[in-house]
Amino acid sequence: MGEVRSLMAPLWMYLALGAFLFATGVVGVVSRRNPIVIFMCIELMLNSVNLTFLSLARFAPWLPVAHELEPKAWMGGPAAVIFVMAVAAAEVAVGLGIIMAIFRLRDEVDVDEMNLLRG
Amino acid sequence: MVDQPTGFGVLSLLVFLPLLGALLTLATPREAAGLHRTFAIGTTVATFLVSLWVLAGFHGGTYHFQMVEFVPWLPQAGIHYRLGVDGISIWLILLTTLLTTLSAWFSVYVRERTKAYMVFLLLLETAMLGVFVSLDMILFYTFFEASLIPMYFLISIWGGEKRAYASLKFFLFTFAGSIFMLVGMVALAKLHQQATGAWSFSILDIQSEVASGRLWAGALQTQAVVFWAFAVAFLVKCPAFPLHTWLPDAHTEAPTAGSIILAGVLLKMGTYGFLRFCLPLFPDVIANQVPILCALAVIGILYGAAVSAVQPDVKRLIAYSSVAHMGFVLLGIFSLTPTGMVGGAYQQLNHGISTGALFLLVGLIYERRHTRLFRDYGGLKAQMPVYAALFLIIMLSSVGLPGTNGFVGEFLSLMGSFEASFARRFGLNPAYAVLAAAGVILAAVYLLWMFQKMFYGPLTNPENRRLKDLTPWEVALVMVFVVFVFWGGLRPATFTKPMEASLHAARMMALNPAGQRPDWRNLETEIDPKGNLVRVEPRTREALVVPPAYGEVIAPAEKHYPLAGREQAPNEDTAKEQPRA
Amino acid sequence: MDPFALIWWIVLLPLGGALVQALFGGAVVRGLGPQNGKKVMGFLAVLPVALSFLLGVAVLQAHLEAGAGTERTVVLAPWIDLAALKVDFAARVDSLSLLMVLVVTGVGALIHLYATGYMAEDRDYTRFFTYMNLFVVYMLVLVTADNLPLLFVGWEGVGLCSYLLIGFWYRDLANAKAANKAFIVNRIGDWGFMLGMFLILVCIAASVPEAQTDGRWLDFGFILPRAATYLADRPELATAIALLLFVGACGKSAQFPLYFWLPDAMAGPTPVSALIHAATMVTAGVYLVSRMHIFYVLSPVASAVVASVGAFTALFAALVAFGQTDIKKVLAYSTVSQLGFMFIACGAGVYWAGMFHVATHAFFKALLFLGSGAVIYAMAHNQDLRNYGNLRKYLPITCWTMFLGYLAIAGVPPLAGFYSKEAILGGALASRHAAASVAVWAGWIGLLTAALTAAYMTRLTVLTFFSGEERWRRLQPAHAHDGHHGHGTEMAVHPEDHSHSAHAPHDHEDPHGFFYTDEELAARAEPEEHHHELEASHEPKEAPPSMTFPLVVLALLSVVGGWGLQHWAGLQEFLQYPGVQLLPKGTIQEHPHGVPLMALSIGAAALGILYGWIVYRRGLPAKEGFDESAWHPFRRWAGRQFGYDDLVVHTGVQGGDLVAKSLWKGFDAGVIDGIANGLGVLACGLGRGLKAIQTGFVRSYALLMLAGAVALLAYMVAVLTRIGGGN
Amino acid sequence: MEGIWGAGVAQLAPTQVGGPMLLFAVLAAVAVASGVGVVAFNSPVRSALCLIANFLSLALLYFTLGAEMLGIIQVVVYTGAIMVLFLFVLMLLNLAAPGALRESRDLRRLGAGALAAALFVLVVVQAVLPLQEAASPQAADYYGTPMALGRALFTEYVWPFELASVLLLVGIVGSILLAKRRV
Repeated sequence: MGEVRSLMAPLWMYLALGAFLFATGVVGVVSRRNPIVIFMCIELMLNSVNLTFLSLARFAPWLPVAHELEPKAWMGGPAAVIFVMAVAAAEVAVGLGIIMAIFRLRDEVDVDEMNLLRG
Repeated sequence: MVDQPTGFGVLSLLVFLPLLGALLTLATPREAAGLHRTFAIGTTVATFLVSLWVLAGFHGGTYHFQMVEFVPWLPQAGIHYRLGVDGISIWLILLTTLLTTLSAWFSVYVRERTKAYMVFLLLLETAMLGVFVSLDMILFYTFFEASLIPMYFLISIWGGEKRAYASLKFFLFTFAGSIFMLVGMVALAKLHQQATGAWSFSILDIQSEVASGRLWAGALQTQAVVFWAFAVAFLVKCPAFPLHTWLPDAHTEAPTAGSIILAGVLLKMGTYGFLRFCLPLFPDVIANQVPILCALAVIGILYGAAVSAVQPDVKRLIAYSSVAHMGFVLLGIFSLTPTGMVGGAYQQLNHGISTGALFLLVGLIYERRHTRLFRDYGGLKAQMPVYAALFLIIMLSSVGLPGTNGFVGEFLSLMGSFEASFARRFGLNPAYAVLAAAGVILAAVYLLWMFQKMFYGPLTNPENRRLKDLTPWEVALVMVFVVFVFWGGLRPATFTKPMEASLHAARMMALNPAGQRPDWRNLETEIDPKGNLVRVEPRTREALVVPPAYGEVIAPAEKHYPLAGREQAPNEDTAKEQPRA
Repeated sequence: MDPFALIWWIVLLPLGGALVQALFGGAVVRGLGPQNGKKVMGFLAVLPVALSFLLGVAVLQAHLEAGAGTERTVVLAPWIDLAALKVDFAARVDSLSLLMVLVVTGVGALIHLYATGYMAEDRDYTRFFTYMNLFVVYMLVLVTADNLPLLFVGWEGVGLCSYLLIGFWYRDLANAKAANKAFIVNRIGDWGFMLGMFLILVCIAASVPEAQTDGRWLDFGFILPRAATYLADRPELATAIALLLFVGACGKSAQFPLYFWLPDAMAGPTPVSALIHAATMVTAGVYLVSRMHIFYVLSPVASAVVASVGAFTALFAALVAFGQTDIKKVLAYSTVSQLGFMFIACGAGVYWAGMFHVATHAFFKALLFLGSGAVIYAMAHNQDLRNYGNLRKYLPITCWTMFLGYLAIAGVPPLAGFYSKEAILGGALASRHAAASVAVWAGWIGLLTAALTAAYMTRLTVLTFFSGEERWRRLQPAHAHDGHHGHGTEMAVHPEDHSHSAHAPHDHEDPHGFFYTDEELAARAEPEEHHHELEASHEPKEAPPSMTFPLVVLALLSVVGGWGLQHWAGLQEFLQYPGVQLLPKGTIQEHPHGVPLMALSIGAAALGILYGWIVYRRGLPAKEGFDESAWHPFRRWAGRQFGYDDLVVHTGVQGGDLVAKSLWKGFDAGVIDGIANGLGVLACGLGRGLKAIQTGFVRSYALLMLAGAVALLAYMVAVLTRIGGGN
Repeated sequence: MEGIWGAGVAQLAPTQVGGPMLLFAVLAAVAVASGVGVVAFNSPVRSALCLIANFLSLALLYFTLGAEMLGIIQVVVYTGAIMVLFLFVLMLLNLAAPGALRESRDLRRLGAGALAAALFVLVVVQAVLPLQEAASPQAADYYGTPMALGRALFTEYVWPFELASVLLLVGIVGSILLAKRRV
């Protein structure tokens, strides 16, 4: 493998960080009752995924495209990040809109009260 | 081989004419009850005429399907629009159109929601006819299930007090049964694909693969399973003994026309299915299943008779008697003797006529008194002599009195099962036949009891003292049945002749080894009047109606089974025929 | 034209008569008024039967010219026509069938004539004659049929007519019940008959080489010649066939296990009892056994069974007859007993004697029934012996004709009964048939029964016509009960019924015209039918000539019939010829006309008559009076058929009812529907369980999702490590 | 497996301790702390603020990965737009008051924690550790530049890109509809 550049921590640390942030976000989604906070945690998870994408694109472009022996770059990573951000933006917009609508209908936004799906 | 598409023909007309009538009826205004009746009766009569046309064009001398229509539909799945008629289905078609016509005629008594009623009646007719003419399993299954829906509504809207329960039970029982059938059909198509490389749901293709022994060559161990997948569906429909309990409720709660058609036609779908699928397609396992099915039939005969003898409700009594009668049908079919199979197939028609007529008669009195309980009747003979006389005739045909149609069918099926069981074929033993014959006694018991309860004794219930006798057109309605009762009893050949070739073929398909089985696709084999499977010159389907020159015998007809233990005939003395004048 | 083709006209004429009665009878009677209308229809009812009789004589002529040994098949039309089985509407013309045809049509015509008078007041006159003509049709089909299925048509057809006629006065439920009993018990016999037929088929059909047959497996012409060949190696099959057929015969001819429908059958009008339950239908069993005798010849066991059953029934019924007070019941039991005689003959192998007795019995038993009918008619439909007495003063013709019939049945020479009974006993005692020992015993029992017969018939005759005192004179209205079954007095509309029907629910709207309006109802209301009970002041009157004429003719036949048939017509030779083989070769015997048998049978008759005369000449003994408690216990027991009837019927009806009800309520509704509904409940429970999981809490879902993800991942890890374990 | 997981399991690659590691350590620490804060703080506003910190640290990490363009976008989109939206809604709904929603300390949180931990461990063990020796960047340096990104988006990933735009459009319309007074 090539010589070690500067400003670089090894890949596994980035990945570990991403994994941790993801797990944290999961905990939040499951355990919080405030929908807005839940949204935040989802954003957290999305960002951790972004981090993973980027770090893989940077360190191991051969991972997703194993068939290419000497790949220049794997642009899928950055592209995916872009898309994730777009999705996140749209999601937040709509989600928060929903929350406001619900709040208007019933003056509280406890997800545990929103159980219309109860069978 | 690949078939040439033939456009739509008379059978399509037959099947879809009632549908057309239903659509026309839908187009009429809601409150024009008279108009609905006119449309419905007109349509059914027209359909009946078309069916007579079919009968006129039908030739009894061949076991092959006639008037075959083939229109490609889903070639990649091997599902096509394929209709045809043979000796097994021809009379059931006539029975369907006749009974529907009479039910529609009777239905002038329906007051509320006539439009929907008539529409359902016509849809039902389309479905029933479709079942009897379709040669493609998917088509068959579609019609088979489609027949449930109109009947479900007929029962659940125009039925008696417990109609909701009855209709649901009817639907669930039959539907649950036919699910297995669908699985079996897919399995058959898959096997066809394994054998030939092409999927096909056409029973012609599948049967010809079975006849040549290729279909099951690789899958012998699954044959019994697939057989039962079909058998269960048909046993429920028949209905055979443990699966019969939907019938009394459905019959009792259904409106009169519903009961007539239910008893007359829907039950026949079960036995028809046995003849059309179970016999021809499962030659290697059928012999082992015969004892089970015959046992169910015998139990059904005795059980139905015993239970119907204690019913307080005349329609329930008749319903349970249907269980017994259909037991005779099953018994005859699965005796797998020429006489027995003709008897069973013929008993189908007789049951349709006699039980249909019984329900009609009960319906006539129910329209007047709105009760079905014996305790509300009694002594009607003096009040309504004509009604009593007609009821007596129909009841006797149901008892199976010689000279009426009921006798011939019962007699032949019993004879067949007796032969099979005394020859110890298929592991049967004489007990089957002896017990089944005892059912004839019980039939007399409950039917005579019914007649006594309704017509004999003093006229105790003052309500009945106002009853007038039947109106002329009602008498005419019943007379139609009476005519068939005597016609079928005195000239059964009219009805048995066209069936015989197909039944011989079905029997050989079930019993003969591969290579000696008749093949629905191979037009170079034929059943000759003696019942042998013979080779004939190649010909087209259109040429089937002309009897061919019969060539060498491929498989001889096994007319009677030798008695167990004397397969070789004892030395024959020179006893000669008596001179016949 | 071929004279033998007439045989079908013999059958079809009464059929036409029946149709005429059924279709136009009502209209004619309404059109011409009850009196003339009934006259016309009565004539039209007698005519076809009489014509059939004449045609029968014509066919007999042709038959004798062709030689008594010949037999012919006259095919009318094909019936069942399959590749595997062909059955024709084919009539068989031979001595046996012709004998039966003549008996049926001859006696039948007389009884029809009698009935025109007897039923004159009945409102269902034409319905009665419809059934009667129909019965003659079926009976003729039975005796002329050339194959078993066609014979079975007649066999069940006569059963049907018997059912209809027993229940003729259906407004009394007792009659309807008796009718059902008759039909159902007969069906038990038919069950045996059918099985026997099938057994014959399977024994022969499959073994016969294809070349020899045209598929008519069940024709007599096919079966009878081959039976010996094909059953030689399997005697047990011959026994089985013979016994199954005999079950049928027992049902139809009221032999012991199945006899008990016949006494109840007396509920029918008296002409019916005479025609169906004495002269013709009940002898069908004997005819069947004679027709199929080859199987009994092949099976000594079966013959022994037939003989012993016949003997037992004869004795049993004769004893029961002593306990009867209803005149028709006495005659009914004597019929059962006489049928037993005929079966003794069949079992002993003297089939011709059986048929001989069929003929003579038809004469004198029809006579006795018709006579009793005349008595009942004269006594205001009171049937109790104990109310009669000294009727010879009022009913001379009836009395003396019936007296001749009584002598005939008692076996007094030279009347009919003597010859036939002696032929039977002689044949039995001298039997060299395979089942000889049994037959001989049967013969001795028969002799004893002959004495008993003479005794109870003397009782009947003396108590009815002689024994000075006119017992109905001391009749309290209390005693005016019994046998007569009201001609629909129940139908009369009583005022309270009007009050009922006045506010019947359907008065308001009746769109289809289902119901009578009040005025129509009032118009329908018939007055109480005039019919008076027997009371002390009753003056019996002789019956009209239409009833007495048949009595005279039958009396004549009862006197000369026996001698005529045996010596003038040579019945034995007439019936013994190779074709039908009423006696198979080798076992033909002369029954000993030696003195001892003659003496014995005459002695038996004399003994019986003497006993009866001594006991009853002074009128009704106190210990047989109206209070049955004073009776001798044995007589009371005999009167109740030694409890047999009650036992069978009770167990049959109650037991069957119990079983069926338990099957229905228990099994059908309980088990099967239980399972079905149980499945439904199960599904609902499952759904409810799953419903509990659907909390609707988003976060719970999220948690579950997370758990799933982790589990999936863990699984992947496990798999991957397993796969990657290599490196 | 080789193909997917590259060099497979190997011993720790030598990495020199120094500036780069320190920088990463700091950013990572901030990210972790703020992430935990998002979940842990009871008041939504605090969570939001923690989230902002988290986003910023992630943006900087992107820089260290040489993806400057994305780092900037991260700052603009998330920290600039999305978080503003969050705070705006929070103020609008006035949920900032502490204890507006008492968090229930139920088993669910325990389960969540356990499961999340399991998830973390699994991922790390299975996916991260095998990649330990991949310490040096393989991709070309230009991969994070706007040019490369733009080319990728408008050539190779044009359909997803268009879809994303449609998605955003839908999102706009949807949010407007939802936010309107009369739905």
